[in-house]
Amino acid sequence: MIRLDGAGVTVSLPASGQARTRVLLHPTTLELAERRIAVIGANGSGKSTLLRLLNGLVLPSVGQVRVHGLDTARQGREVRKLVGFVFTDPLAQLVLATPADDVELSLRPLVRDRSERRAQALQLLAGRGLAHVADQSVYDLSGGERQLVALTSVLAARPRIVVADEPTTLLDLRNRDQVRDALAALEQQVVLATHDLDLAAEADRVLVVDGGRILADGKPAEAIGAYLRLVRG
Amino acid sequence: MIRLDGAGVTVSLPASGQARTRVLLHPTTLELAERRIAVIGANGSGKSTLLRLLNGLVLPSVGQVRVHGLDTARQGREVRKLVGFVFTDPLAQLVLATPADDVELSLRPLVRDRSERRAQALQLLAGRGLAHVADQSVYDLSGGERQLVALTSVLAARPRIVVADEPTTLLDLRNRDQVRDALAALEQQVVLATHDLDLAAEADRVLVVDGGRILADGKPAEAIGAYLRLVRG
Amino acid sequence: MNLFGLYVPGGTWLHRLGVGWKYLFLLALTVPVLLLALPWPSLAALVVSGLLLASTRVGARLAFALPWALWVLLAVLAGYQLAIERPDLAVVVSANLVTAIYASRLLTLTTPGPVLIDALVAALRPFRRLGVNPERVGLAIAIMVRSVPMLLDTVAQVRQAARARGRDRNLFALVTPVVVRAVGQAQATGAALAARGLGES
Amino acid sequence: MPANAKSSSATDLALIAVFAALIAAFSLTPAIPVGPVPVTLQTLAVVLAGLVLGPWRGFLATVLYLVVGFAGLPVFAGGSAGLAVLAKPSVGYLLAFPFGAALAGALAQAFARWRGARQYLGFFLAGLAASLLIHASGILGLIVVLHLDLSAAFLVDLAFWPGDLAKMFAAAAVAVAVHKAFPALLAVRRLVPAA
Ligand SMILES: Nc1ncnc2c1ncn2[C@@H]1O[C@H](COP(=O)(O)OP(=O)(O)OP(=O)(O)O)[C@@H](O)[C@H]1O
Ligand SMILES: Nc1ncnc2c1ncn2[C@@H]1O[C@H](COP(=O)(O)OP(=O)(O)OP(=O)(O)O)[C@@H](O)[C@H]1O
Ligand SMILES: O=C(O)CCCC[C@@H]1SC[C@@H]2NC(=O)N[C@@H]21
Ligand SMILES: [Mg+2]
Ligand SMILES: [Mg+2]
Repeated sequence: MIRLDGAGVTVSLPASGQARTRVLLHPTTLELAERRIAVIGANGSGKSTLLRLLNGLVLPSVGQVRVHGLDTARQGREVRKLVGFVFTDPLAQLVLATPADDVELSLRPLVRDRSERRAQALQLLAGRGLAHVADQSVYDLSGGERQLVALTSVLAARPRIVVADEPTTLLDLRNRDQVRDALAALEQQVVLATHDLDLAAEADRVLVVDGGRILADGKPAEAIGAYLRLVRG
Repeated sequence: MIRLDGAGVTVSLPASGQARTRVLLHPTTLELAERRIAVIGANGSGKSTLLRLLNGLVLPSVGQVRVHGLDTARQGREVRKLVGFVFTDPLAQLVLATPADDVELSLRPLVRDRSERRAQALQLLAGRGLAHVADQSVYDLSGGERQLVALTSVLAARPRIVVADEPTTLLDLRNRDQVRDALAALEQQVVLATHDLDLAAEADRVLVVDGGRILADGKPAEAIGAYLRLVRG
Repeated sequence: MNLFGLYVPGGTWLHRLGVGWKYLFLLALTVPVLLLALPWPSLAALVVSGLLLASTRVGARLAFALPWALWVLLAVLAGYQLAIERPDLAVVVSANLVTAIYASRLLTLTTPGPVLIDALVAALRPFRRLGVNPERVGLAIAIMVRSVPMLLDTVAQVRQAARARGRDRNLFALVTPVVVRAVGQAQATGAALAARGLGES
Repeated sequence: MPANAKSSSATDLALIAVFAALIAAFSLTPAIPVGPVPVTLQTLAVVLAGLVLGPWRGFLATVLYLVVGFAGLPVFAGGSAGLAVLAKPSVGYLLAFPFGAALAGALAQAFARWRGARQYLGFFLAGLAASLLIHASGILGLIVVLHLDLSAAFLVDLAFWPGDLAKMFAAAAVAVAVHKAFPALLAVRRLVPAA
């Protein structure tokens, strides 16, 4: 359960140098309870900003964001334990050089013992059919494998909510299907931003963002229709 | 007019350290004369490798690549003047920090006078609706704007062939349409790699690459059909 | 380029010796002779480091070969000291220089990179009271080690992009995008760390 | 990432680690062994760490680089490593790197508000000051390790000046471009309003 409330959550960039104050998200009130939520919208509309609010990577300038009752501004660390975040570019997300090391890194706060940690990491990778690449450099993986490793690392920390920012761009059809299936199989609540309308159509609820405002919000068919009218006139 | 000939062009990575020799492109003979050519295929199939052959960023291990009669191995610099290359990741391609600076850089060999160069750069950017971001950091642009800036920079050098590696990933529908229209409006020959089958369908000729081999080559409908059969079984 | 590429696997006693002991050897071989500046101790240290290095059985070339430039350097330095009539210093300076190189090889040829890093992080523990957080330092080192090949990759990409545009002879045009991308990459990594609840103090 | 994103200590950690890697990469690239101490791009990277990250993070990035090298990873010029570099002629230069980065960073922060040519000049002077510090310490190291007298050490050091001057011109230009791309890097940190 995620709530954006207070007088409405606003994100603005403070004026700096010559640049004037800029509003990235206009006052917004939201309650996100559905299991599968998709966010769509144009480039620069504010999708990533909205997603980053959900785990406190972006803080509201006005209002509050609460995740399972925790305030992202004051309890950021706790919130980030609840919320797993999958970035667009898996190479930016994978902090260490091999899948095994990276998954282990996620397990550090949970599993004290080193060899136990290693064993669990390998097991999690094996669970996604990635055992054979566990000790390979992430640079030598295919796009789909990288994306799956990133997802495995995020899930290793046992989050209760998974937020994913365009997790299927750069992928070919087969890899896209694979990541999509992996996301669909999760029991956790999933919030994702995407340009892939087929992926959005599978959600329980779709938000359309435009110019930092929620332009439409509802069942996939209506919301996607609103987006198409917006873009193609 | 581009030709891959000799006994067939092959690209292989030499054995290094523990790694053994690896063939990225198996012997291939091709003549590319159509105005719009699309290359499709799975992640890691060899699309980028094929494209990079066309301007000598990758050199054949066997055989020759000729662009308008120039040998990419021996006349690399001249070839690269003829062939403009748009990379997938615009941030890798944009050399300087702002769009105006970057487009100016492309104009340097063509326009001597500094203020004249600046004026032309701004004009080119304005022509693509980018005047308002001309002096902004490329890091503060949205994905679509970045891609358009990269395209503008490449075209500023007035190439005779434009090669583009997945120029529409990361883009929303509107920006995708915009980049697509921009590419379609070019008088130059265009060779592009893409995962976007709608984009590929608009080409005059489609090549399907798989495991470093040309698996299919022909009219869009047949070639795309072959690709779908390959991926989805 | 592999930061861990120096290690030569083996089973000799030096391979098995704890990292802490190897550091002690290293310091004992190099620092006293530097301070003493006497020919005989310097020569003795050189011989001892040579013998120790031989006992690692990593192969004579890897163990003892010196770059040609170093030979030139040794000749010039020795020549200078002889010219100012200090033959003792000629011996001391040359011997110490070679000892320093051999002593560091003792460590790097016989110890895998990850072991070196673990030892370093362990050695930082006593500094906790001074505000040093060994866990964070360990994480920083891991990111650094991973970033070196990434940066070299960026350098290669940037050079390609510059070549594609025919502007590959300008140092500024090559270094700028590397540094800009390094900062962008670091910010992305920072966000990824924070998102995973790591690296925050 | 918007500028009011939590500029977290995780990002500082990553910036420090990546710049330590940058110094390592530039130490390894072209090491031209002239004289007792090699010509490298190290000073370019060290000064950039200061100019780009500011004094504190620049200092830490350089310290991290040194510590990793002392521990035995081959990150020093020519791929050498280990505490034994303390006995090498380049020790004076090496030990001064963190202070050079800090000095360059402190001055750069003062000049960061300037724009255009003035900023460039300020960054160049900051780099020059850092170079002076590094070279002074380097001369000291040559005297101690090689038993050179002051004038001989000075002559050895002089050989690096043309190259290092060129590197400082480049460093200033690069830093100006980087701050254009990331205007918030050297800004004095403000607390993000929590509500
Ligand atoms: N660091 C920054 N400085 C200034 N503006 C920024 C910064 N980061 C993002 N913005 C701006 O905030 C707005 C929203 O960006 P956001 O990344 O949320 O868009 P998005 O919907 O995710 O777009 P995309 O589909 O391209 O990923 C854009 O106008 C963008 O230019
Ligand atoms: N410099 C290199 N060193 C080693 N392997 C490489 C190198 N460049 C490419 N490869 C390998 O060559 C194969 C083809 O790569 P290429 O980049 O051409 O694929 P692609 O079809 O463009 O894939 P994608 O859709 O993911 O962009 C891949 O297996 C890749 O890992
Ligand atoms: O051994 C090392 O890693 C340190 C080498 C120090 C090289 C110094 S730094 C200042 C001067 N300028 C150079 O190009 N080289 C020296
Ligand atoms: Mg986004
Ligand atoms: Mg590719």
